[in-house]
Amino acid sequence: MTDPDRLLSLLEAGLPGSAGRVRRWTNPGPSGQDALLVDPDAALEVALFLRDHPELQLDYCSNVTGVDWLPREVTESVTTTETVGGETKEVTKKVTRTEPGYLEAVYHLYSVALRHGPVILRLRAAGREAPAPLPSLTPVWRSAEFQEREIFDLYGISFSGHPDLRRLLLWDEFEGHPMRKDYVAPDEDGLPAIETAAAKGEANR
Amino acid sequence: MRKLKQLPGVGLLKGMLVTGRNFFGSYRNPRRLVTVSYPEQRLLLPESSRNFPFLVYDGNDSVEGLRCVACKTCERECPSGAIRIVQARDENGRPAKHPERFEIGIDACMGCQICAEVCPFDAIKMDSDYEHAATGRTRPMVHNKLRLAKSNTYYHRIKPREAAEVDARLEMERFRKEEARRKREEAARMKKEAAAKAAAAKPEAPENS
Amino acid sequence: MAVTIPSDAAPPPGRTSLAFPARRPGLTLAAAAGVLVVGTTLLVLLLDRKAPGILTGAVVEALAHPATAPLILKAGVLGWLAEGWGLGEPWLGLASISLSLFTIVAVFMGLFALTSIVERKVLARIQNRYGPNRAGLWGLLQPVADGIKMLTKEDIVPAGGDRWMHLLAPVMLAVPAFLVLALLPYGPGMTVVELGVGILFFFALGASAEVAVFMAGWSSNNKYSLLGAMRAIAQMISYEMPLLLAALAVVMLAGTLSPTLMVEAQAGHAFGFVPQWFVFTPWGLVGFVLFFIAALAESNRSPFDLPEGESELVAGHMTEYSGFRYAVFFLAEYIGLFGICGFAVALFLGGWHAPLPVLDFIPGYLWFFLKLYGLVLLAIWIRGTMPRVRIDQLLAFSWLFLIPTGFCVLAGAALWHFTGGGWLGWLVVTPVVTAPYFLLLPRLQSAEANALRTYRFSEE
Amino acid sequence: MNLTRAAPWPAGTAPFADPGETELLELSLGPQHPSTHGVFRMNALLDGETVVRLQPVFGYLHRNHEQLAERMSYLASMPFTDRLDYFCSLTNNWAYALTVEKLAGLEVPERAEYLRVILAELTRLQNHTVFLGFLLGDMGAWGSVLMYGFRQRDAVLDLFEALTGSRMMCDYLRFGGCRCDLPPGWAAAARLVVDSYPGFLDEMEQLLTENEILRARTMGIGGVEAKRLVNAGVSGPLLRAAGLSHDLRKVDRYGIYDRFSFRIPLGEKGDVYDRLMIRLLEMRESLNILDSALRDLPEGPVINPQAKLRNFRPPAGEAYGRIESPKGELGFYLISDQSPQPYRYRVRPPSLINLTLLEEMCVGAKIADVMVILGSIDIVLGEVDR
Amino acid sequence: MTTMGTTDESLRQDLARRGVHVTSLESLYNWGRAHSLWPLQFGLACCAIEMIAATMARHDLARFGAEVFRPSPRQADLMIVAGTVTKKMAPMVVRLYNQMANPKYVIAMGACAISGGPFREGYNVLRGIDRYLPVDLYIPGCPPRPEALLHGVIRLQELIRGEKLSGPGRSRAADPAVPGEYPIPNYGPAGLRPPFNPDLWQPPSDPDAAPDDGSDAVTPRETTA
Repeated sequence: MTDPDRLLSLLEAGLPGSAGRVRRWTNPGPSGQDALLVDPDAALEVALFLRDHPELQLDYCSNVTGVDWLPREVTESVTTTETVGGETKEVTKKVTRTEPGYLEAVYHLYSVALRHGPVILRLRAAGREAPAPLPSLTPVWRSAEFQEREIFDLYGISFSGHPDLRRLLLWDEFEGHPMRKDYVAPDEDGLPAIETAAAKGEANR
Repeated sequence: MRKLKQLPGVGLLKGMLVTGRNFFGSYRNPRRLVTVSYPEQRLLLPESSRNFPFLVYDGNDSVEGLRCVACKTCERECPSGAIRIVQARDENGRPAKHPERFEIGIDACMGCQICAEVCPFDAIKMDSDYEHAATGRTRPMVHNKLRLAKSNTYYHRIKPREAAEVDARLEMERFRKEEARRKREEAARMKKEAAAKAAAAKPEAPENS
Repeated sequence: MAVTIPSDAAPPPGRTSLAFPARRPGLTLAAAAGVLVVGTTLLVLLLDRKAPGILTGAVVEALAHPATAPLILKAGVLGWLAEGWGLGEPWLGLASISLSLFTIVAVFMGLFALTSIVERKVLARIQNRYGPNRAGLWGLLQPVADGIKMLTKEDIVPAGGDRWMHLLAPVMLAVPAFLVLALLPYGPGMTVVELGVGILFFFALGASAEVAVFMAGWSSNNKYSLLGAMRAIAQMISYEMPLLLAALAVVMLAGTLSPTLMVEAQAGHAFGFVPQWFVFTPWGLVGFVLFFIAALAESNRSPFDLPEGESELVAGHMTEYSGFRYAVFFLAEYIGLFGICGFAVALFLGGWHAPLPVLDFIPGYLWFFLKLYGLVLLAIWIRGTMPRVRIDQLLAFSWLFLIPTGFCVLAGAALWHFTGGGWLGWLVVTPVVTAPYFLLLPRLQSAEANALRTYRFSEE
Repeated sequence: MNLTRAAPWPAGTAPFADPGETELLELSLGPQHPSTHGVFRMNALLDGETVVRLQPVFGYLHRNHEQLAERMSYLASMPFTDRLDYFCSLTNNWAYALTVEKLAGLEVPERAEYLRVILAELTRLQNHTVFLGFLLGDMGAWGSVLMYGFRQRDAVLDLFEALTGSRMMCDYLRFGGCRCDLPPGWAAAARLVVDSYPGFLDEMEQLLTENEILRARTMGIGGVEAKRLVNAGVSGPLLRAAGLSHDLRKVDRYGIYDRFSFRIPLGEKGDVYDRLMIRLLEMRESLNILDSALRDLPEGPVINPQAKLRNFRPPAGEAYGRIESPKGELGFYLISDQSPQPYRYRVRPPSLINLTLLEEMCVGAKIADVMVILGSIDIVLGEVDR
Repeated sequence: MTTMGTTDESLRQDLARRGVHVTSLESLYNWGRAHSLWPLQFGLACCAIEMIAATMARHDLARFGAEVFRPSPRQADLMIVAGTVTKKMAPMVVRLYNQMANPKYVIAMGACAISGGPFREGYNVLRGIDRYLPVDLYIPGCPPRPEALLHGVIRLQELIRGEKLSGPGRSRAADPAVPGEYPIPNYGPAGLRPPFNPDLWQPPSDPDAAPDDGSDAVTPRETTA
């Protein structure tokens, strides 16, 4: 029931025009938990559809979390046709480009009524700059309330339509979003950083 | 839903019966009075009980006999970053196979025993001693090499089963090593002998050719 | 209700250190020791002035007649004062009262110390452990240690609090609690102040405790204290009614307002072994239960310890009290409990009378204290068992059940009087006094709450 | 049906204030308070003793578990999971191990699965036992039930210590199995503890279930209908007390739970009394599971020999795994980028999400009820704030 | 002064050995306080559970007269900082200490309260409560067993019984120069301001050298040969 292809066809039937706005994201790992990559504009609509569709009844939003994807260098082979000296031939070049980073909110949905799941929704914000806006799904699943506040606090995604968007764990005066991958806590007391493998990020290397 | 059959207040009386039973029971029934008067009586800790790590040494000298070879595996794996090892260097400045300093900050150690689990040399083990309260934070809370070193006899005393297993394993390894060395030497000797034989036979060779 | 308290629950950290020099406890203790030494010396000198033959005589006499020993000793001292010192009448009366008061206060302070350790030990045993046992033999010096610590601890008046009210509140609570002790009939002829309207005085003193608790809550500048104080007011007012009604029944049948006469009205044994205490009549039994429940509430004992309400109000009206004055609160609560239990003994449990004629050889005042301590132990046992009730349930319980029951007890007492007791009395009075239990109590809660619930099980 | 919440509470305003009659009192309960179960804070707006609004404030125990875990090897996070819900370290271990096993596609030997079930059910027993004590403490009972609970819990913790070496922070499960095998005599000792439990439960039931004060304090308090609970992501005993048969041991049948026959007790009203009773009944079912698990415990290895202790690098991908912890649905969400550290490490804390409806449960109740309702949700701050 | 004190002490011990017990007010006072340590009912994290376990039937902290856990700081004598002190919580902990009445004691229980423990690298974790409060006793462990807490309480009792009320080396409560309260840190944009109380704690100048605070001797090298 939670096969993404089946979901996509149901979505297309129920919400015409969603084909371009909802895509399949394939999980490379052995867990086989594929996801739906939802366009932020369509998120609320899709979420309501998933919750209320009698065949799906995804009434239980178990987990909401943010992921910070840093910009990364992607090396790929690009084949172009070039004309060198009147002769047209295909040239394959290695091109390195920087893929921009983005913030992502991931929702894990289950159905308590029909006992299936998980259906995973991924919403991608345009970039990593605050405020990275995404629509809030709290109006659909109340369980997202605290978790979206937590994402706002720790990742800096601002959820539009959230009834009470404040920092959840840290205090209001706090600056920055510490769960981002590039967050560095300022050294406050002049102590040398603790020399542990974990702090240096070189565990097991 | 059915009507409650009993009179109001009976539930309270039943509760008082339970506490009353416990009151009198604690004078007569040792299973009810579970208090262990700590400084005089102590709970017998199970063998696997762990608190902070210590270093095992064989033999009589707490420095020479340390099993630790300063491979720093535990330092890398320690989740709380409580271990600090400085490898010793010999007179030529080459790294030596023992630690110059080995410090465990018990103010940060969480006693997860991952160090003992990953140690390839059975050098670091978990102690069950828990009386470490101190008025200072620096010296008493950083256990250095001398303080960490405890004899294999001590290890046997606190964890007889585990220590015996470890000893057997180490003995087996030593035996294997010894066997391997013996075989190697045997092979070398054989080779030498063969070579000698060959050398001895060599002068004959040109004659043959 | 106008509450002008800074919005942060914890008060600002400013404080006023008071006269009691907690920061120099050594000095304080030295001064206390000095006073003690000088006082003892003076006393010895005074005793030496005349040959205390009268005193020795009194002691011998007292040993020979244990039942009236306190009276004999007191008479001895008074005689010594009159003969040896030539004290006249107004002074002699004053000395008599002071002597009694001193004895009573000393006895009850000792009882307080004992109860504080006994309570901790009994609760510990209920909870399967030893309880305090390191200070002195069996931990019996624990109250001494606690006392020393409390006395020498810093005394804090919260910034922004009402200083004088804060200082006065514990005193206001302790003084009436001690005054109640003067009314208790400890034994035949052993009431400190033989007041004709003793019961009235007792209730008047009880009512003043409310003021003290509210003073404590108000002056602390703390929201928890304030809530606790308001709870205390509501609770004490509600529970004074049933207390009064239960006592009124006894007043009616004994025909007096004096506790001593009430005890005397309960003398004798029916059939030679059933003591004629009021508790052994149907209205008396119900009245006693009523009185005891209301007494628990009046002295803020579990399950009615709402003003203190530890799980929601931190420590209620005592939240901001530290050191010595917290100890006074503690003391006042226990003395209050003793006083009210003493009245329960006097009103319903036959006061100083022995339960069986063969036990008459034990002095009456010992019986009185035995019964009193039995009730205190019962209160401790209840504390070890029961969860606390909620404020609305507490009030409903009083107004919708206890007070109607009180009226029924009153009616029952009247019927008992007219039927003259006996089997007819039992027959008539029993339904009257137990009617509220069967008719009203089940209605206190909704039908749903009274029903036993059954639970489904799912295999899936 | 409108499942979403009311408008947020504007700072400093009193929405239901009637200036002519009463003034509302804003009371901050916590972060240090005897019955907030740790450093939890609730800002309550009171009308007399009645709660008008209530806002939880989190973060006083936010110790950056997720960030630390993203800088550590997969194994090094295992002892940190012990400290999430510090009553139930073994179920936390299991949830984490289960997710990593999903992420890496690891199999678990049968004996290890049995051991996991045994330890998880023992954890459930001791958690619910302590829950009873703390709930009664919130009601103002003077510690007796808590003491009895801890007395019984100590028996279970002794088992944990004999097996794993630590009373609370067990750090016992490993990816693909368990760390070590049972010490000699453990199963017999566990059998003794299991056999002693029904007697303890009987005593607790005698002490609690018919107690009039307790019934008055808990019945009709804090009930919310099941549909709203589901929408708010509430899980575990709370959901079952509201009458919904939702137990991941039955729904997901993770581990080897499909081999045991046990029942799920269901309440009707979902109020505090139901929650208490559901936990009492769940303990009895756990005893059944333990009984058969201890009986059927097979011989064999306790860890998958393919599982690597050091330099463990799961293939790239992500996984979400969840188990039925004593508090509710405990989930872990991991993203691997083939490095030794997880790229994203997320804990789905049941304690936090079960608090979503706290305000709705509390509004209209008395201030004393708030403590009881909070107690009945059974939170642990280590898990709420992580 | 110091020598006088020690003579006094040795004389007293000598007398005590011969069966003459010299009870001074000081020792009576210290005895009373040592046997009536009421802890603040205050738990932060995992260690709090072991602290509760120490008061429960099996370990029974009450035997030492220390079971009266007071929820209000005004009535407490001992603050057991049991668990991780986060930066968000630290101001409240300091405030609670300030609200306690003198004489008061602080036990840092568990790795987190001592140094931040395994969590000390986090952005919201205070690296040890001794940055803001004077800690009398440290009990390492994660969490320390209940017996370890009992051991700590017994050690604290010993410390209290050895306290002087006057002269140099007198106890903190008796010294007017020692403040009864400490400044409460404020929330800053990334942590607390100030990050520590310089009167109480200074960053170690050389983190490599284990500083000698003379509180515990280093175990000498063991050789039995």
